[in-house]
Amino acid sequence: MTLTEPWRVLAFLVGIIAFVALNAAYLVWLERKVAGHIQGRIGPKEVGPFGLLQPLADGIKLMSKQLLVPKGVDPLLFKVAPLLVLVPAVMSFVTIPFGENLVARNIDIGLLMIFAFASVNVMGLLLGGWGSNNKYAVISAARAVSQNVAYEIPMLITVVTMIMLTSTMNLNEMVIQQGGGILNWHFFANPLMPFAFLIFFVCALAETNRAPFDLGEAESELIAGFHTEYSGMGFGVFFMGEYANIIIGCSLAVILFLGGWQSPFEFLSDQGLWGVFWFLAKVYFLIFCVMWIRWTYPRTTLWGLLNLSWKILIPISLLILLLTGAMIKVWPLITGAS
Amino acid sequence: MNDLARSPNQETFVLNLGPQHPATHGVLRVKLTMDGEYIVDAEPVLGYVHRMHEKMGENRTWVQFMPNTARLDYLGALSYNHGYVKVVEQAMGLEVPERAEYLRVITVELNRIASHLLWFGAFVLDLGGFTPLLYAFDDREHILDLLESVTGSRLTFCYYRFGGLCNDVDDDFLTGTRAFIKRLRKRLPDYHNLVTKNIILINRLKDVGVLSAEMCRKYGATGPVLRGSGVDYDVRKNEPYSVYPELDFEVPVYSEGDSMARYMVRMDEIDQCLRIVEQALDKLPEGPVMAEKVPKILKPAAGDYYGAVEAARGTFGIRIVSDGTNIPYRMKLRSPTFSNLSLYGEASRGLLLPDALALMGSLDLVIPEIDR
Amino acid sequence: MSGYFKELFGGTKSLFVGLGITFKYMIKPVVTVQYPHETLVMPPRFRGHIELVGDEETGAPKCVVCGMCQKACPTNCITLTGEKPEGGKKKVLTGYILNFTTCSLCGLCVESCKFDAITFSRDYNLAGPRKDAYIFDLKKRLEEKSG
Amino acid sequence: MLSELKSEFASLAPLAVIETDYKVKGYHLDVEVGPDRVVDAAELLDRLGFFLEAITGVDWLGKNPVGNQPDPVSVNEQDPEAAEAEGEAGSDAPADKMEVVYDYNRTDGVLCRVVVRCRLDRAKPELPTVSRLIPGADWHERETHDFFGIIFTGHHDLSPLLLPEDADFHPLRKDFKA
Repeated sequence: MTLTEPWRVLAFLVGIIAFVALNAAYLVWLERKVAGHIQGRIGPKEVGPFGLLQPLADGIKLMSKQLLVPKGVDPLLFKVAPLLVLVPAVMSFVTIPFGENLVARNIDIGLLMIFAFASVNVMGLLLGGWGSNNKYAVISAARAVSQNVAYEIPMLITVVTMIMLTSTMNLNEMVIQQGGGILNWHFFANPLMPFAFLIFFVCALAETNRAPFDLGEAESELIAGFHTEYSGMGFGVFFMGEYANIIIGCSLAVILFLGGWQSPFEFLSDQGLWGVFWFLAKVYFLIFCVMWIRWTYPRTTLWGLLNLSWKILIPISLLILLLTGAMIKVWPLITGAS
Repeated sequence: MNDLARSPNQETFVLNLGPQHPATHGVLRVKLTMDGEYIVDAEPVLGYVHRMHEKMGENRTWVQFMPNTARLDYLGALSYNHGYVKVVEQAMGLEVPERAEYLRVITVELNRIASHLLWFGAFVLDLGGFTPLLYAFDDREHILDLLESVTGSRLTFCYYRFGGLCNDVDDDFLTGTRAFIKRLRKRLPDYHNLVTKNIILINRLKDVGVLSAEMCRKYGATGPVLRGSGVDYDVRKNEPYSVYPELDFEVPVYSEGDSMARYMVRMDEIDQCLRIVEQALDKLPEGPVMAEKVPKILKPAAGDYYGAVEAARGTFGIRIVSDGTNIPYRMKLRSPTFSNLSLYGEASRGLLLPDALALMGSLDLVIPEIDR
Repeated sequence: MSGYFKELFGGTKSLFVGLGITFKYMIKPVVTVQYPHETLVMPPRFRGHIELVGDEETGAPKCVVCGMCQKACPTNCITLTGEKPEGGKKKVLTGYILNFTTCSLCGLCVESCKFDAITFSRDYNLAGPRKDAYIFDLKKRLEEKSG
Repeated sequence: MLSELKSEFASLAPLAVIETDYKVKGYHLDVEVGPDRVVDAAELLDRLGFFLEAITGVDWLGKNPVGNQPDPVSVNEQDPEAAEAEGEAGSDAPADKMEVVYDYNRTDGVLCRVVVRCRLDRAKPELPTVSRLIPGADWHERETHDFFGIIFTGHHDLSPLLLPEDADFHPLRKDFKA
């Protein structure tokens, strides 16, 4: 930790990109294993022990494939779109604290920055779908946008609640506030927080286009949605972007509610690499839940999705915001008065 | 919703659903005229796997046509075998030994369960749920193993003969079937908890794709589609054949007419099929499985004959015209999904794309049977 | 309003029940057969392609060239030839060709045979690069098997 | 049901109304009408709550149509010789016919299957469509047109349904050879 600033940034950037790429590859492997076992199968097993080299084989296959640019597409949009999905996701990792001191840029508005980048993501889907010159892709792009717009609202309301609770937007600061064992996590800060967590988690699922909200790529309706026309690494980059977004979503949930890199019990260390271990353990648990959910539920429709957002998530998240605000402001008054 | 679909200055586009599309379960093409995601008009285009079985029937003997009947609906082949032997036996006045009839019922009902299980999985797959398909396949695999052990084949069975069956079953089959009944009864609650009661699924199917009983009648829809619209019609009850009158079972009927009703009809039918198989196993008499006086060369008397059976997807009717020779003069195969699909154009008008696909899934299409 | 909450709680509960079921199946042992490493044995009645049956002692085909199987076949995929050896009374099989590309595996040929001279093979691993790999010379196959 | 139907059909001037043995034939009533009465028959049966199960054709090239006789009891069903002889009284050279068969059935628990048939001149097989009255007949008529070349006048679209789009042949005609 004695590197000078430019080297530090470079090290982090290389680290983050490696982390994203490796995770995207191995989360696919994990997903296939989870799906396999849920369905009474084994999943990948032929390439390497337990199929562990499968992502490598897949990667080589995707990279060696021709990048087809179909007739009639807008070449610029078509090529830029996958990057527009992946780059913001990678950028968001800049402010994520993996450990007490392990954060690329510990900036005060980290949370705001992540949401700013997250909203660029949907542009990638829109441009990819629009640029593909494919009716299925256009429908999918329209769906993805309306879905993202609908779900930013309850998600942001929940996040505002958390900001009120912690009075900071610095992610590391938030984690530090949750030190001292599992009961100090914001998940248990007040009786409303589990619901807030649930809302945040559902919104994260919807934001990242994961089942049961995978309307954008609904394979039984729209073939593959916005990436119908993509081949080779064009598809691969979309895929990496999707998994990077899942990691971001789960990381945020962990940081906001589940104590980030803090260990669950005080007698367990969270210094140095232990902090990274606790953080990743929680993140991977949530990612497992995301996969578990995907392989359990059928897909919703756009109507169902909007109904859920406007009729259930937004009113309840507003209620939580109000009640939390009241608790923060009114409770000290009462207790202070008595 | 319908008003939206019919806004006056609508800008429509044509979406080609199929012939290769994950939701059409085979090579069916639907030409959709869409306004946004609303369907303005849907026109199914058939014939991609048309093989002209009816002409084949005019070129081979009565016996030789048997394998063809298994290739119409490859998921419920035994019902089609049954329909064919039934109408020819009726024309010839052949008496079938009781044991053979009971075994026919047992195997047909097992086949029906297999078909419904596959439909269940594929339908939930249409709705985006992947896992139930694999669970259903697991159970279906047991049925196919059982049927394979008696018929020698997994899909294109060709097990029945005019006047009986080609083989008797062994004890392994009987005990295996009983074990399977037990197994499936244990697993059905899991299916219901995982899928039927799931709020996402309920929201997707309730009040979606409502078919009225009158519409079903006008289009000649039969089977679970008709029973999901509140009409209590099942060939096994209305036109009793084989040994069905001796077995106690109910015909599930739901009156809502939506996709959920059709789903429930089929799920309840699995239950009823299990009941039928169980009773038939209990009552299974000893004896021969082949009638004694079956002529070597069949020559039904000249005339036309009609026979219908309840296949997994509805009424399978078969009209044979004999000119008194050993080769059929005309063979008309009336497949249930042909009629069931014909209402799709009208029924899907004004629906959203995902709802229209849910409706299509709930019709339980098997393309080779539509195209014949 | 009460309906709203009822649906909310009922729906949420149904979602968690669903998760419970998939979890239950996840920790159960897998049910699949790892195909190229493990294979299944077909039941005795399995209808594969047909195979000539040799005489137990001599190994010569039991077939008497009556042609019933050829006649029974709906798709004319069996061609058999035979000739009477000089001085012999019975016909002897000289060629039995099965065109498996048109065979529908109905089993009518085996049923029509009164001499048990043909049977089903239990071989299901059939894959080949060319169409003519499926024009089986059954007599040759039998000779290869017995000799 | 049957007697009621018979009296109703009498008003349509049918060529024949024959009660058949359900156990053997699989249907109860066999009605033959002229091409001009097909729609009336459909309308009558539709009004009485029947549904159309199928439409098909039979090509009687060089053959006398095999049909039911008014009194089925007197016919020896088991004897093909006798059945063949009963085609038409004087066995001259048969007039080539094309037959269209409509199968009607009920779903309300009353077991009654009615067959309506219409024999047409094979050289000019034309009859009016019933698809305006019974939308389900649409595809059945298209299929029959595909296979037999029978023209249903007034049908909105007789383009091939099961055959390829450019098919100009009718495979179920007896003179069609693949």
